[in-house]
Amino acid sequence: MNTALSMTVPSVGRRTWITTLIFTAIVVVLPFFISGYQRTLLQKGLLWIPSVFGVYILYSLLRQVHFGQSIFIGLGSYITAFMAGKYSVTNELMILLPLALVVSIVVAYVLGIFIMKRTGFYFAVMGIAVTMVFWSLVYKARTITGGSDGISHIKNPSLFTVPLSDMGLYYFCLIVSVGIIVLMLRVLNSSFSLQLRAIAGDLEKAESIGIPVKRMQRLAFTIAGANAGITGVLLAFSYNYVSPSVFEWGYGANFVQSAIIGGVTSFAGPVVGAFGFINLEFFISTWFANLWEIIIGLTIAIIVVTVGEKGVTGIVQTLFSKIRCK
Amino acid sequence: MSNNEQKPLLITADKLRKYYGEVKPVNDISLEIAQGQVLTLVGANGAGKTTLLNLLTGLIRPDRGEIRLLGEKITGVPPDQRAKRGIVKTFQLEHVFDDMTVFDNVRTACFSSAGKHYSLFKDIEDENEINERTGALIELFDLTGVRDAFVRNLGHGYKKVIDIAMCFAMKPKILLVDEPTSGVGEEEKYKIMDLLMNQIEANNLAAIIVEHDLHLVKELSKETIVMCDGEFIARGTPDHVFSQEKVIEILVGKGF
Amino acid sequence: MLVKRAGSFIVCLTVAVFMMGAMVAGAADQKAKIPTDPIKIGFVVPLSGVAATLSPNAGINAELAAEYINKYEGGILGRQVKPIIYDEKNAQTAVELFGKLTEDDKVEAILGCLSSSSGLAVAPKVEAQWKIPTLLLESTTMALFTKVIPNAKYVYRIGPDDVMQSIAHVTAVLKDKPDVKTIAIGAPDYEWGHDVVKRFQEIMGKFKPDVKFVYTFFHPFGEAGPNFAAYITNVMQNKPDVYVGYSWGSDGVAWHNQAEAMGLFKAVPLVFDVFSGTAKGEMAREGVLAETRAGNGTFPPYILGYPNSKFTPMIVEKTGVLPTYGMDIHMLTGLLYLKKAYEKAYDLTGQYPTFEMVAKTLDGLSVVGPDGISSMINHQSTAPGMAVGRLHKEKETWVMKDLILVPDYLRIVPPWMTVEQFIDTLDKVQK
Amino acid sequence: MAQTIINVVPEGTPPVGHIFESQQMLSTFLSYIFNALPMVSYIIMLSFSLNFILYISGRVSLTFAGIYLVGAYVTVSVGTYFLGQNFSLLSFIAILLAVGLLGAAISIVVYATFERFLKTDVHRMIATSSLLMVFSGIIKIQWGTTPVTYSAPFLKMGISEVLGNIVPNYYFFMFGFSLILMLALAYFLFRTAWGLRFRATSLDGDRTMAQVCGVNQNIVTAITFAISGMLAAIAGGLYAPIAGASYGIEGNALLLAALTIIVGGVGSIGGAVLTAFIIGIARVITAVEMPLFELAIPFIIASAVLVVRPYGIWGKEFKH
Repeated sequence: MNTALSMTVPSVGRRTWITTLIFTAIVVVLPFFISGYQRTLLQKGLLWIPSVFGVYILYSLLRQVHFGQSIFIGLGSYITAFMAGKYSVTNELMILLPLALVVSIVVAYVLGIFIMKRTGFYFAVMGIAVTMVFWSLVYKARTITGGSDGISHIKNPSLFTVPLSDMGLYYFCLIVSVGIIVLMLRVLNSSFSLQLRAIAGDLEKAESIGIPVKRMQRLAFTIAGANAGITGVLLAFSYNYVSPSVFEWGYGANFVQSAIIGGVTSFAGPVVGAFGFINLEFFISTWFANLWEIIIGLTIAIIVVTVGEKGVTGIVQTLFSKIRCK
Repeated sequence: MSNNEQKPLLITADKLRKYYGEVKPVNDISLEIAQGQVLTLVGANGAGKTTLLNLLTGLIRPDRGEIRLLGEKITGVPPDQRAKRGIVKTFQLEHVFDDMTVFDNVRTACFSSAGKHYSLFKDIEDENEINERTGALIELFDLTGVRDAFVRNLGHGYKKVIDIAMCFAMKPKILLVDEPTSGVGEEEKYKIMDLLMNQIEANNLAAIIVEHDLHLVKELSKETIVMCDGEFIARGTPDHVFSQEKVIEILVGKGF
Repeated sequence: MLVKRAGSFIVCLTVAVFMMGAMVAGAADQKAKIPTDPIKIGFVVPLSGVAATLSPNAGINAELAAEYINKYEGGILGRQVKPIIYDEKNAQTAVELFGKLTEDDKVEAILGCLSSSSGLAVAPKVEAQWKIPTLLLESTTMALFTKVIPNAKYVYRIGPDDVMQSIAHVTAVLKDKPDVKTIAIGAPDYEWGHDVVKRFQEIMGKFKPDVKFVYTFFHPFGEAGPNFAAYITNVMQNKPDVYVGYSWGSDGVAWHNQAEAMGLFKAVPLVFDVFSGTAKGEMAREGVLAETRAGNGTFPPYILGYPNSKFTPMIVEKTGVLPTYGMDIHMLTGLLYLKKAYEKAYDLTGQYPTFEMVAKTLDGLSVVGPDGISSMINHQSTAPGMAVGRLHKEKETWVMKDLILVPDYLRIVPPWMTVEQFIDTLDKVQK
Repeated sequence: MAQTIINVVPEGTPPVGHIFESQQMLSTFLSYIFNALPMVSYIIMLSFSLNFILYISGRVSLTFAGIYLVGAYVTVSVGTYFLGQNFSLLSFIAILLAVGLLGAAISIVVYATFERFLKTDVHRMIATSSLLMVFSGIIKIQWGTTPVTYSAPFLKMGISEVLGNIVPNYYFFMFGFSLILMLALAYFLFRTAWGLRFRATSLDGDRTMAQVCGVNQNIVTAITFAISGMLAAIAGGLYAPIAGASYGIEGNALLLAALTIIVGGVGSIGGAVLTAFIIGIARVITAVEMPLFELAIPFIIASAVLVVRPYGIWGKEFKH
């Protein structure tokens, strides 16, 4: 079989749900055994999962590289910063999350209309271009956004008017990400995903068997954007600070890199990728900071050349199956 | 033409025109097809056959003219909508979803025909109705043996059959078949054609079949249209049409 | 008037110093034992990312600063300094690294953060959560202490503040060109750039209200491969008496090249460059008025006091270049502050100082850093070595001639005044 | 001191005549063009470096940005080492050509050892962009993170005055150099037998057909990559005296080149040149008149073009 080009998404079976359950159990228990900053890292990983899943959907189903996740993370973060920081309107998660969701859905839909006009290289570059437009406007509109200094002193969030402690926020993030993992697993196993794969496989044929190609592409883009919007809100609350750098395309590229490292032929890919990338980033900056670019760059390049989209999870799976055969 | 009066008109095209600069692949063509009417379309390469089919399916927009389906104007309707309303086309070169199994290929079409594009949260395995229908189609088209194989690993003939099966999954009213036998071996050719014609007859479909093999054409249809430079130049029973000198000149060349 | 005020300020300082001396004498009897293991100090410095262009060799220089303290100053309280150096990648990583430094590595103070966003993200968390003495290097403008953490306890900042430097700049410009009528001014387009330009204009207005700012611009900050021709053309068209420029880093190199090629240095009567040097003095131009800041490659290492005479050769030997503006030099200043704070706190209490104690003692300290004497006032270190002079190339190094030193009392906001009040007093200086 | 274009007309100036006014406008307009020249020429070369591979072999390869980075740094180092603060035109051109050869070599080596194992466009895009990080890391280890510069050619070439505008001669040199390279490339593609072979394998032609007709695909691809690498390295070398070489310049180069393809279309030399002018001049005008949009303007132009003409202003649709 021609493995390098195979990007078939496996179906969600019982094993996937059990794995999800085990993962959830681990992240629920883990904070009791680790220090505060490790919990912050864990929380960041959890929060990245929705965004990486957004990239994952576009990559594994539509085969498009989506560098623009930072737009929606930025939107979510800045909405939070304005509402809970600069203008202190509210720090209620139950207001801010839906608000960010609505804003990112609307923006994603509108952007999707024209970004989705082209595919492949052009789609990727357009993602970057639109991201940079947002970045430069946010950066330059100093009086509103605080310019390069960003917005600090974002209040801690409250849930149903109950203020959340750090631990409380961690568990809220946990619930949100696990919820999104479950939701995304369902999406990936629905007829929607089947038809997206058909679109990626052969656009003309898909159209000729009655699949509304444009609308479904836009919907996929919107789902990705909505996921990132949620990430944005919770990241802003986790660090109590936002700066325009969340809008930079390099930041959005991190999610693509995560997806590649994790692998897009397995559902565990985004989760492994998010945690893998964050830990790699963190430990490289503590151990051999000077080699940061070389290590990350070579890792990804080698993964792409050797196993294609399968990533770390693909390598692990192959190893397991080999062991089992023996 | 007597057929048309007995059965209701399915599709009418009125003065369709599509120019690409100097090239005029479709030049003011009018066409009427009734339910259950099977037409074959012949013509030299570049006569505009594929362009005509693409105009009917909506992949290309006409410069002028209009198309009606059951009396309803569908000129500006996008191809996916037309497919749902019953105008379905098979492709000249194989167009199938390489990275999916045969079953998934057909299932995709079944989902689409059922209009389930946006059911985001329902597991595909739980959609019993559609899975049953897919299974039935797979059996109908004799694909049971390769049900779970990846399409990319299958041969030419299989891909053609899968393509046709997907079209039938759409519950078509009219089938536009673009050279179903191109690139397929002699033996498979007849098998595919038989399958296709049986299904068309069984469902009482209208069809336009573009075909190069004149022997096949004679066997297949009661009515043939010859196309040249974007115009219809002859129409009638195959025997009648192919006896015309003009037609022979175009199809076979002046040398003979 | 102001001289009188400044005089009383100095008297207060002296009295305070004497009182502290008395306290030290009283507490000198029963003292706790000092641990002998090395004292860990965390460094969070940019080694990759955009900020890295502004501070080369930050990692090596952090090590060298620690080495200097160990070798020539006898460590902190006799303990050897062991630097733990991490890469400040972005604001989020900086927060995580501060967490690791305090929770895992158990450092006793942290120095670092070059970019404003890291500083702004980290400072509130230090105050609320980690409560560890923190010296931010360069990072952020005064907004940090006025808006973000108004009641700072643990966070200090080493680096020039916009009021001090603007007063020095205005004074220098007026001294060099008393009849100035028109000024063009340019800075990189980020918060600090906007702040300094605003301050300069404000203070110039106080000193000389009839000066007109004919052209003010902000060029993209840290953009790779910048093209400033449009700005330079506009500056020259407006024919200012003085051009004041704040471009630095890679922007600075490009700006100076392009301005020289287009003849700006010849066309404008006086050019005042705040950042006149990089590692090899690529930005320096003959005859241009420049600020010393720290090191900068613009004055020889022997000018300002003894730490510099030893520290600079150490850096040159290891990296081949002079220490650049800001971080490189301020890391040593920061360590000197910490050394003094630890020792003073120990002297005062007799106990091995807690973080709170160290943080408290830091305020009001004065040290002789590699760039001269600086004092910590209101959590902000005074801009040391704030002198302005004309650049002149002597053999291979650039030196400054005709130094204009602005006295401290003229440029340091006394603790009892707000910035606005202080600026209001400035117009009286002229009279 | 130069005559000026005059933004602020002093009070009491007599009303200007009609002819003078139009001359003044012409002069302002020219100043926009002149100030945009360095950016224009560097966009032309970089974008075509990317465009050429995309057009001829249908591959997306972002390695050119890394080669641009190497080109800039090597030119600075070699220039400083051999020429110091002296400058002679011929030796500078020799350095540029040498750097171009180096770029070509790097490009071929990277293609042969790495890029040819990549199978889809998406793979190529991701793998080559992560390769950029490796380039940048290596540069950081060798040259550090502070900007380095070799400005002698830029400073020593002097200035010209055109209609009251001061223009460094180096701008003309840089633009001329890039234009000559593009013309040579166009001549090669459209007037020589080898160019015909290239066009035959390009997106315009038919690769299978070309192979049947005896075009050696390997040689064509190797030369394509060599030319692309050469253009990128020379672009770096030409721009380094103006802006210096600094850590991180490859990102900007990559973005501008990619945007130019979106606006200008695949495989269009004329499109690349015109787009470079549009983007360069738009940057210059917004820098002075509307700073809010200065950074965003290239991206806004690209987005707008994509909405109106999905295949670029001068581009046509290619099926990969």
